[in-house]
Amino acid sequence: MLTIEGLKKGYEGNEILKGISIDVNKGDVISIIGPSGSGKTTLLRTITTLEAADGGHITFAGVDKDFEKLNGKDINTIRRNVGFVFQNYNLFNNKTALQNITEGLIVARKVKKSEAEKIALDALERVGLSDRKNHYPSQLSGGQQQRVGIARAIALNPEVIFFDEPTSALDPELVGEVLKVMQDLANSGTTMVVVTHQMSFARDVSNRVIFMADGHIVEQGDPKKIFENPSEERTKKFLTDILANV
Amino acid sequence: MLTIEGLKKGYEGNEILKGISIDVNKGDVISIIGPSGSGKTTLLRTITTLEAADGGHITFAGVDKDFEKLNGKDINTIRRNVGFVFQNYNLFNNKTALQNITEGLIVARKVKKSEAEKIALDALERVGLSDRKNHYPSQLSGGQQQRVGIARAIALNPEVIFFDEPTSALDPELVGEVLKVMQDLANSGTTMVVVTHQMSFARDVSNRVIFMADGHIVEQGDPKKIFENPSEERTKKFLTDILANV
Amino acid sequence: MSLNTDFMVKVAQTAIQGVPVTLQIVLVALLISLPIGVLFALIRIYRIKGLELIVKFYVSLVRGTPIIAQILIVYSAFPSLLNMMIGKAAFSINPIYYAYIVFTLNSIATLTEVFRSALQTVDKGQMEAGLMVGMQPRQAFWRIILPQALISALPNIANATLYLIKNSSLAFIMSVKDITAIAKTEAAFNYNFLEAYLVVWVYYLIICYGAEIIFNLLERYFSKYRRSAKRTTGFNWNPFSIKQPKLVVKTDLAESERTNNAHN
Amino acid sequence: MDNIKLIINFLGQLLPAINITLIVSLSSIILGSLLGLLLAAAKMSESVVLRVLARVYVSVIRATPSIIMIFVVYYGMPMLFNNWFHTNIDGWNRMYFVIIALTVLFSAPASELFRSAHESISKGQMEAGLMVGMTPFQTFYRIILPQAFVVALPNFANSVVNLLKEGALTFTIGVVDMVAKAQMIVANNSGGYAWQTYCALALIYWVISLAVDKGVSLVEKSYQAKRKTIAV
Amino acid sequence: GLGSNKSASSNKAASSDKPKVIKVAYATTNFPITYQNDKKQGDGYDVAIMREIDKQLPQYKFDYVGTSDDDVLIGVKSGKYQVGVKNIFYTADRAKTYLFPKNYFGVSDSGFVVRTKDKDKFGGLAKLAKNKGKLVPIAPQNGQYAVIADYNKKNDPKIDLGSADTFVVSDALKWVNEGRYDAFFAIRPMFEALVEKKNGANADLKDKLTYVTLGGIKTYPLFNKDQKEFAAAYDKAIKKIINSGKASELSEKYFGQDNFKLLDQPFK
Ligand SMILES: Nc1ncnc2c1ncn2[C@@H]1O[C@H](COP(=O)(O)OP(=O)(O)OP(=O)(O)O)[C@@H](O)[C@H]1O
Ligand SMILES: Nc1ncnc2c1ncn2[C@@H]1O[C@H](COP(=O)(O)OP(=O)(O)OP(=O)(O)O)[C@@H](O)[C@H]1O
Ligand SMILES: [Mg+2]
Ligand SMILES: [Mg+2]
Repeated sequence: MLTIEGLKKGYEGNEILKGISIDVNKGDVISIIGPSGSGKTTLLRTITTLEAADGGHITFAGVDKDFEKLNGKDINTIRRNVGFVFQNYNLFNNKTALQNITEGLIVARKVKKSEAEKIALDALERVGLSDRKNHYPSQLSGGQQQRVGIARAIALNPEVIFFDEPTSALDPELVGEVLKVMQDLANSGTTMVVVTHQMSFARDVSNRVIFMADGHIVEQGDPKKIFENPSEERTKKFLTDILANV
Repeated sequence: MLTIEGLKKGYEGNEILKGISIDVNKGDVISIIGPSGSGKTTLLRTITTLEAADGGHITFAGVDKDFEKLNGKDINTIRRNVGFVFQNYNLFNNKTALQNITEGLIVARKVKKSEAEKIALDALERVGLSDRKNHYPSQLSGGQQQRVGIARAIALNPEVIFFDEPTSALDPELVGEVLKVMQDLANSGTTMVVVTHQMSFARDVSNRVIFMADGHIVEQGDPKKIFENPSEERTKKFLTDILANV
Repeated sequence: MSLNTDFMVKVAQTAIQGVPVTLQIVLVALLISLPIGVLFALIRIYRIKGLELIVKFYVSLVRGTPIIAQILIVYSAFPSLLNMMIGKAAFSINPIYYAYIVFTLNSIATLTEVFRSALQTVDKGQMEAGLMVGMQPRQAFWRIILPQALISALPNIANATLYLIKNSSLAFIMSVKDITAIAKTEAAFNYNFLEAYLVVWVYYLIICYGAEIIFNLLERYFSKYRRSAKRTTGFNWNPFSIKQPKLVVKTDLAESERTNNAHN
Repeated sequence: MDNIKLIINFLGQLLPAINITLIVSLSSIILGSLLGLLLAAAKMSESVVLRVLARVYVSVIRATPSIIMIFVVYYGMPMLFNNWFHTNIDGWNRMYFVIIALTVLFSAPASELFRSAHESISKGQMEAGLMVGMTPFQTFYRIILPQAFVVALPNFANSVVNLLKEGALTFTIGVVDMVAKAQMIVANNSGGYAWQTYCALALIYWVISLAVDKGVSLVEKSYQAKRKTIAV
Repeated sequence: GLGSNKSASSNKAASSDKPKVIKVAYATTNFPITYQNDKKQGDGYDVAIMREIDKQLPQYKFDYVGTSDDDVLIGVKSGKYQVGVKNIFYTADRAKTYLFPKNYFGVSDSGFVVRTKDKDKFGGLAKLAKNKGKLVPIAPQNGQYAVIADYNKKNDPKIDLGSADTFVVSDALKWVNEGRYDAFFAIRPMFEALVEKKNGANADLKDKLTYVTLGGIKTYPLFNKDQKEFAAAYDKAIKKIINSGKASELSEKYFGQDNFKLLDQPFK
């Protein structure tokens, strides 16, 4: 359904992604784990065309092209079929929590306003924020903003949703709730690619784990296998460190 | 050393902090835990005078006054004796990683430039970012920014450091490293107040845990006691949820 | 109708003496009004009691009234008043000082608004971070806030400066001989105003372009911390582009994190 | 006392000319802003040609004194129309020439102030819009513009007030707005009562500028909750 | 050439029955020579004379356009207007750029406003030059500027001639009274309207200031270079008007005296 081959991306001569290939099938829930600065955010951003790739090929939603050759129409197609939860939330500053969600529905998906509001309220309900629906982002706590960001993406119900550390600002109690929402999504067949530091999610919810380090995919596969029997040294070290810090 | 009594704070009639009292002794490492939106950030911000309190009393660094009566000099005194790690980093956008740290040392502490740079490099080293010292915040990943923020606060070596979710953007591997840094600080007698979702830190490093919910301190005390034998229903529920999501 | 080119050469030669005059007026006005503009902007932003009203009043009055009316007061009435106090010496003041006063007063009003808007583009968290590393608000302002505000202020300061360069020709009412004045005087003998204005235009083009370059360099300097390639997807104007647009945002996460992490 | 009577009298003579001032200013502000928006867009576009064209245009126009601009339009345009389209526009109402000249003059600084306002908005806002499926234009219009608008407002007010005062330009080709009217009143009084006349003129402009300021404050106030500025 | 208007400037159509339209540009701020009256029509001595000429020339029809000094000059030069009036004096330099007719159509009573007590010291070009008096700066577009410049070319000592853009006349009167300047180059009707009239704007200066006539200066309408035929027609017409006494009559009407008589006296 979504296939990336040989994706490359650098900043000012500094190569961040050194040829990444990923295959995402319908219904997949893929966790991407890896140390800070390893290029996880950059990967999501280049796939969703927010960042121009230096090389690589994408097959998705009818587009089957090298990244450099994508034209405006392709890019539109790709963007219309993905959802994105930003690491730093990126809520619309001039819209309330509710409007942040309805905006995309009404403008991009042409949903009727009343309908959109129902969907949005439902999404807010799911992340436990119905009572903040009329707050502006500047009036929300970090965790509240993050949850609005999640609600905004899932309300659109796109082909694939990319999550960039969707629970980083949440307390463990909420992490549980949000993960439950994501599990529901997974169960209902939504395809998801999730950058996460939450090992419980990687292990229990996702059906594939990708471990990235230094711009490469070091190892990927079944969560059980990765967590219990990693084949690479680098992965082992990463996991050992994690266990020490739960 | 730092005593807060009956601290109150609201936004537009919405009461967020409903009378908080805290006692911090020299060398204390206090963890504040609690659900999202419960007022943890607001608490740190009012104590450090970034936000004006609606009521309450503070005793710290020679200042012994009601919050409303603090004058410019008192506020200065308080600010000069605290460090702050922001939930959203708040790095100086127009300064490199290194300059972000030297800035306070040179300007506020009147440290010589060469000296300041040595201290800053040392702090960057501790959070594993020596190689990014000349990057601007806009060129750093989320986790890298967060670590610069931590380095900036500890380089100042203040009386008390307030941390607002200092490891939220870090992968578990790094969490371990950063927590080690904080443990070192604790061992060397630095007083710390840490809002955290990292239960391992609360349990293993801190000598007191404060559980906040709905603008109140629900329970506080020895970590062992709180985690193993909480007396309040609310705390119990919070901890149960956590355990389900590690 | 043909242009009298000999005359244009002659005007070009004499009008060049007006260049330093124009530059002087512009520089003096800018140098004085920039710091005052910042100060006034701060007074408005922080709503300092009493002063805020005065600044508001000042800005609306000076910005709102025609310069010619201000010249009337400064150049005509003020010296008469001075005459009563210090006697005839009041009349031997070089009129360029009156020009300095008029244009400085005007620039202050404009720049107050420029800085007020620019300073508000900087996130509050930047100031708070400064305070929390122990800086005085004043220090945090100069070292952290202002450099960031300048990015959005500079294009508007450039606007104001170019406006000032052109409008400084009004100083001729006060008998100050800037570029325009000299050219007009030359043209008076033979009524070749068209040629004179064309020459003046060339001078203004050169001066303004010079100013623009300086402001562009400054803007680039102060925005160096932002991402180098920051072409946005906002306007790719497909139909107009000569090359196939790379419809890709070259911005990065961190650039956006910068302002968006406004909270707590 | 006499003075006040005179000022009131002059107010009465000047006010009818406010029509011209307002018609001319409002049309050129609206047209100039639209042109300015296009220019700002061109400046930030991917196309090198557009960028260079916009830069040159803005540089030249910003450097052109208003009196020269009006002459270029008033004398140059009919010539162009004559040579290119073989139409004679000499007979146009002179107000049209004024509006065209002012529109061009206004568009250049406007494009710069729009650009700076636009760039002060975090890029993440655009990205978020794209990622919920809006087109760049929709995101610009619904998300960026409202935020940039507030940033641009004080500078926009500066430009607007400057434009309102461009009476010298109108008068140069004999269109009688308030400034021109004031000059003519003074002239017809053999140069007497200049004080009182200009006082009346300044009063009218001051009121207009106060109204502009009020508008700006209202918008800013309504926006205060949505942003976290260094303001307290 | 730039904006040249073929239909109006071609030289032959004079015989046809349809009168040729001539655009007459007049400056609107030269009361009482050229200005706009309450009915928003062109008025003043120069305009009135042009109306008389229009009557004499059935083959032309005059269309009056009120505008600024600058535009009169540039418009006539470019051919947008065929003729312009704004109290214009003749200089050789100007005759290179514009077409001056042979015959003048008016006389301007020019003089100095000086302090009454200093009348003998500054009341004349030579006196002012000799006593190093300070003259209020003159707008270079104004014909008076050329008069002084001309004097300076031919005489010694010279007058200190400063220039400044058009300024407010009543302030200049005050300046002379206060001693900021010693003389102000002006025309009689202005002085009469402001100082000598009972409720003039500067009536308070009545005893303190005096107007000293320097003499009369011939004034001309300014033609576009291509308007030779029209200028010739004008020359014939204006002779008739002056000889018939109509011009003197208009001078009385607008200036309160017959300025043509001044031409008999020498210029002081
Ligand atoms: N504009 C830029 N210029 C130079 N280097 C950059 C730029 N943007 C990102 N980088 C670098 O690219 C690397 C990858 O960044 P990225 O944000 O993808 O990391 P990440 O895996 O998401 O990390 P984290 O978990 O901390 O968010 C980092 O080392 C960062 O410093
Ligand atoms: N400016 C404001 N106006 C109105 N309400 C606000 C404002 N700032 C914060 N709040 C509200 O105050 C409450 C406490 O916010 P705070 O940021 O202190 O929470 P927190 O405990 O730090 O949460 P988190 O763990 O999500 O960061 C939240 O419910 C938030 O919506
Ligand atoms: Mg990241
Ligand atoms: Mg918080």
